[in-house]
Amino acid sequence: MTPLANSLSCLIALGCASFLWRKGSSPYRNGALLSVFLVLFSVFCYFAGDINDPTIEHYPFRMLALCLCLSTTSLSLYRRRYLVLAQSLWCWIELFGGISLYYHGIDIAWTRIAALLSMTLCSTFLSKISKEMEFCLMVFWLAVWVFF
Amino acid sequence: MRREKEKKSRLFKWAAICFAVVFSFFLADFLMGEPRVPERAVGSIPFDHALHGDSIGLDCAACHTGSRASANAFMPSKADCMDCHRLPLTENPGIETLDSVLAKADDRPWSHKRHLPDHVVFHHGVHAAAGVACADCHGRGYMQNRYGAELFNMQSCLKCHRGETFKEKGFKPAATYCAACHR
Amino acid sequence: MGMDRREFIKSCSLVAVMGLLFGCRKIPLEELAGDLPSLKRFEDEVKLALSQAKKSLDLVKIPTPGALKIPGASTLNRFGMAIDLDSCDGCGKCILACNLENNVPLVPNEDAARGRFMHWVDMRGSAPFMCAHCGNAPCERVCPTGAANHTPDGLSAMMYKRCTGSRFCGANCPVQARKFNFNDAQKLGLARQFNREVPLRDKGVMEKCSLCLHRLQNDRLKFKTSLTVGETAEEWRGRGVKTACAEACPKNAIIFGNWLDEKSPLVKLTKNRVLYAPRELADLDPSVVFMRGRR
Amino acid sequence: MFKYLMLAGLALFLPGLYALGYSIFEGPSAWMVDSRTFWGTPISLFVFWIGLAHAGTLLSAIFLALEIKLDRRTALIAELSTLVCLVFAGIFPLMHLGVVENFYMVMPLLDARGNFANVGSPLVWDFCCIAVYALLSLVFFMTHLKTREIPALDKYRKPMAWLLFPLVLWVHTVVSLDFATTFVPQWRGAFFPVYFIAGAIFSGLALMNLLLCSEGYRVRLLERLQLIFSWFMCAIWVWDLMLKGSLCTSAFIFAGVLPQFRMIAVIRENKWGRIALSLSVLIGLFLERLYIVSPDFGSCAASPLNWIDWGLIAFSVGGFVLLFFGIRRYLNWKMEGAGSYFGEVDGTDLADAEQQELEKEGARGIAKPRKGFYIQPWASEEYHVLRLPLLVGFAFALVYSIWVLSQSVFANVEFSFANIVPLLYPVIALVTTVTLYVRAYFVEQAFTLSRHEKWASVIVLVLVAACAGAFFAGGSSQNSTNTIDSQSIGVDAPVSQSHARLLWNTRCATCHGVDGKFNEKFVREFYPVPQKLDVQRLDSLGTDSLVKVILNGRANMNAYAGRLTPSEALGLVNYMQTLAKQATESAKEGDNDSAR
Repeated sequence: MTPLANSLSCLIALGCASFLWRKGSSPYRNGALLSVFLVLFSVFCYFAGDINDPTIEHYPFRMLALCLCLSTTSLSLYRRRYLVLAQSLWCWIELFGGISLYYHGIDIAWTRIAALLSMTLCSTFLSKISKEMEFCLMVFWLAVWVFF
Repeated sequence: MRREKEKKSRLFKWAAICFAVVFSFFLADFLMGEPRVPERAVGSIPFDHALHGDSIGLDCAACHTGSRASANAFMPSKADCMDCHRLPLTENPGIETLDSVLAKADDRPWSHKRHLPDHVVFHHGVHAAAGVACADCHGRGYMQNRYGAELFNMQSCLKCHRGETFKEKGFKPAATYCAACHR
Repeated sequence: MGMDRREFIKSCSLVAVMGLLFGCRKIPLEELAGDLPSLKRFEDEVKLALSQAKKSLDLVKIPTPGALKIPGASTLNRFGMAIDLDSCDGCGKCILACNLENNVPLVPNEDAARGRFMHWVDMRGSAPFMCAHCGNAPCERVCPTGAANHTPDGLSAMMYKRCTGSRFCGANCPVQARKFNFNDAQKLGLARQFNREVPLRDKGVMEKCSLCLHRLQNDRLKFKTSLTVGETAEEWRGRGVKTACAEACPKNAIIFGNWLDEKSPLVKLTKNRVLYAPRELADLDPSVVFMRGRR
Repeated sequence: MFKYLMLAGLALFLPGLYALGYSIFEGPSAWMVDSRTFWGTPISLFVFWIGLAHAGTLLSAIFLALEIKLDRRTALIAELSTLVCLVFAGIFPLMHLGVVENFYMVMPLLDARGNFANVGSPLVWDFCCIAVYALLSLVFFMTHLKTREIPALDKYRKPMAWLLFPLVLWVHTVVSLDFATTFVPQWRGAFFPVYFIAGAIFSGLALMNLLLCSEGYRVRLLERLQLIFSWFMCAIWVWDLMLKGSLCTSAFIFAGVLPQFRMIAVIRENKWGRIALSLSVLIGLFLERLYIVSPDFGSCAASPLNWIDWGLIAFSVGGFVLLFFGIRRYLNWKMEGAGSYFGEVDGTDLADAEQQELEKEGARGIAKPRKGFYIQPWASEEYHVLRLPLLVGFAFALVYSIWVLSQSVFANVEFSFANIVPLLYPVIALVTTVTLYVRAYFVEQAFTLSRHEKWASVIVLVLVAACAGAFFAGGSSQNSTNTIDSQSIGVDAPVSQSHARLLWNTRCATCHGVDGKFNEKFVREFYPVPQKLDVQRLDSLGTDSLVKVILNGRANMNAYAGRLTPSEALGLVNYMQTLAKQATESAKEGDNDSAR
């Protein structure tokens, strides 16, 4: 996945994140949106990345996890709980995706997993999420996505 | 008073439980473990290891012809015995009965089932060349004409190969990967 | 028939004893388990396998195999084979030699029809193909009990008594070089111990080319026996050992040797040749490779 | 209603039992096995039932942990279906093994021979994860039952839920890693963990709805989730199609298209309609698992399901129905009086159930945390309960992994942290639970066991110790078939100098001595003196006459023809000459020593 496509994918994830968890949206709407986003990310990966490259296998799901993390900032209720859950979902996909690729000979991105894990643990101590904290979180996630 | 009795009975109860658990572990381990080599009778021809080995000074390889050179240590054939027993050797009366029994014996008087399973490779020559004495593995029992009852399990071989036993003999540590001894 | 109680109990016990005797009498025929298969049946099965061979080989260039990269690997020995595709005409004598040397069993007719043979060597793209003994073997990585393991001198060895038949190694081998004992060959009278050195495998166990491990073992033990008697003080390099298929090949297309020993025929004969390996195994560091054309 | 279902279950179970017996006897050739992956129906059944088992706990534990109010009956059905599914999820991996009696070698514990299971293998992770998971969900279910007698135990239910929540996801991820870590092209996919967990939850929801409908109740939340998950599964299948270019159409129809009919009110409101929807989802997901495990099944009709496969499927379905409704009736009958236990919530929406719960709790004066107020996880009450056991668990896991990686068996196996990570969390969870309940029973006296239960636990402990002993010992393989008697004559091949030397030490040294100057002790006492070996005497006789002497014997020496080959005899003669030369040289040194 070229760096350009990589950064493009996180922009797409950011764009999709704004549609989720709207005020008064029913679980149907959110569920359908998640599925549609997943299909969208798959199509994007199909065209942007080389299908035979092993690291593409769990790329759309990493985009989905990033999208979920970013969408938690627009949540109104239980925001920190779902923030922690979304980040641990992303760690989960990275860790176990990495392990299955490790068995195909591709090294695991330990730095990415370590960064995410540390942010997950730290975000449990957040007392009040202010606007600036929200912005820092989003910057951190995008940085993890693009640089690590 | 009642509290001590009650405390003692509780202690006894716990001791019984721990004993039952440990005992069932070792019982199952004993029942399912690798058995010792079965005891073997002397066979048709009465043979005395102490007489041939210590007093006469014969080397084990003289009769067990494979013990220094090949994988299998083999048992002596009648011809091997007749190499020396072709002449009456001593004055004591026992020699006549021995010679008559030897004459009647068939040409492979001793044979037994190999104790080690087929997938295990054990080469006597290599161990003899490495300086391992026969008594190290077979024990001293054969000197008193008691054969078998050795404990040939994988753990005893591995300990020696890693150099944990017979330290005083200073054996070179040997291979412990599976395909060294298994086929 | 006024039988009183005592007679009744007596006759019941008589019947019970008769039943007991009948049950536990030794069935002499049981051990024989039918007669041993003749040599001809083995040859016919090899011909059938040759006629059914349809898989092809997708070869890609690889560098000459070097020392193993696993911890505790030997720096002196790395055994392997090279198969010369130019001189091999696909006659199949190596398959029969391997089957006889390693007591590879026959398979029942319906398995044979479906091409599910037990042969350790099978024809792919009119060339003999067997386990490549990869240095970084995927089968050994996923074997749950550690039955599939790697020896320090480069053989992917199989401990049949540790195998629990999960068949995961068979699934994970990219080129499917492993065969599974679906049937109890000895009971069905399909196995025959041509070579007493190699034990028969029982049902439910996965088996594969062992690179004639028993020949290497015997040679190593013979060398170590004579070593300490003061003949040659240097290390065992497996010189002079040949696998059954290498011996049987009329055109010497299969060369067995030690990749790390300059004097071994393998290194000498592959010096100016281009080495190939199947595409799926290329980056798993295989030690059984193919040769074609001159550098 | 239960009676008819149990009879149907029995009707399916008995032929299934026969099929199971036949496949254990016959081995892997009995059922449909894929030619590429060597796996077949039992493994797809295993993945199917372990998915259902996980969904049981997923629903009850997760909803409990996230305070989503679920009425007690659904929670109990979930936990019970977990346990029953686990029974079958445990049978299939054992019965599909080629050598079933070696199953214990997969356990990562040391055995008497110093062997150790390969902890880098996904199957070892599987074994441990499922064993720990079965134990923990059993403990969770027992606690759930016992909280009715001893309310104090309720304190332990939520910490257990927080332990089970990651364990469930972990175990099913490990099941998916069985496939994702291999080189099989159809199993390519680092996304398998998410794919399998979504599939497990989807099939679990379908099973829950099915069980609830069969008892005449319905929980709309679960039905809505079922529909949402069908969309999510379709999205995953789209990506799978793009990645591998193939899709299991039958699974897509059953589990992807048919559930959409829930949107039609007629089907949704009719009980049989809801049952049909859930059934189609279950069938679809089983077909999808079958397609994943053995790709041959999907692509060509060459390997259709034979009657043994249908037997195994019938065995698991019939067995589940029989066992589940059997225990259900037993629990109902045993706890007839506990009306409130099975809250009669028939047909009302979940919101009302929640309302009732709130009023009840309001009446009892338990301060329910205000909505939106966030409890710091590290300060939460569950964490206080779990803190010490978790510490013990982590310490134990650390020591365990160091001990494992130091095993001698792994001397030449390459291991990295990634190989052992999947094995760690189940170890932590197991040790944490054990410490939790040991502490609860001994230190905090939170609950007491009746005499009957005490005896039962002691017996179980003894049985476990016996099994551990048997697995440690490992049984002995049968002795060799060939017999050992005397050495027969070897093949007539040229003999090397060292072999001749060994032969001399074996055969000839008894009389002629190791150095050729004859063995005083033996010869003097018993035998006339043999010839001394010196160079002149040997040259005068010539080698072939010496070979004839060896083979045919001489005055006091027996013939060795039957025991030595001519080339061995020739080797001995050459060796004699070297001995003789050495004898003369040492004799010269001896002379000039004495001369000097």
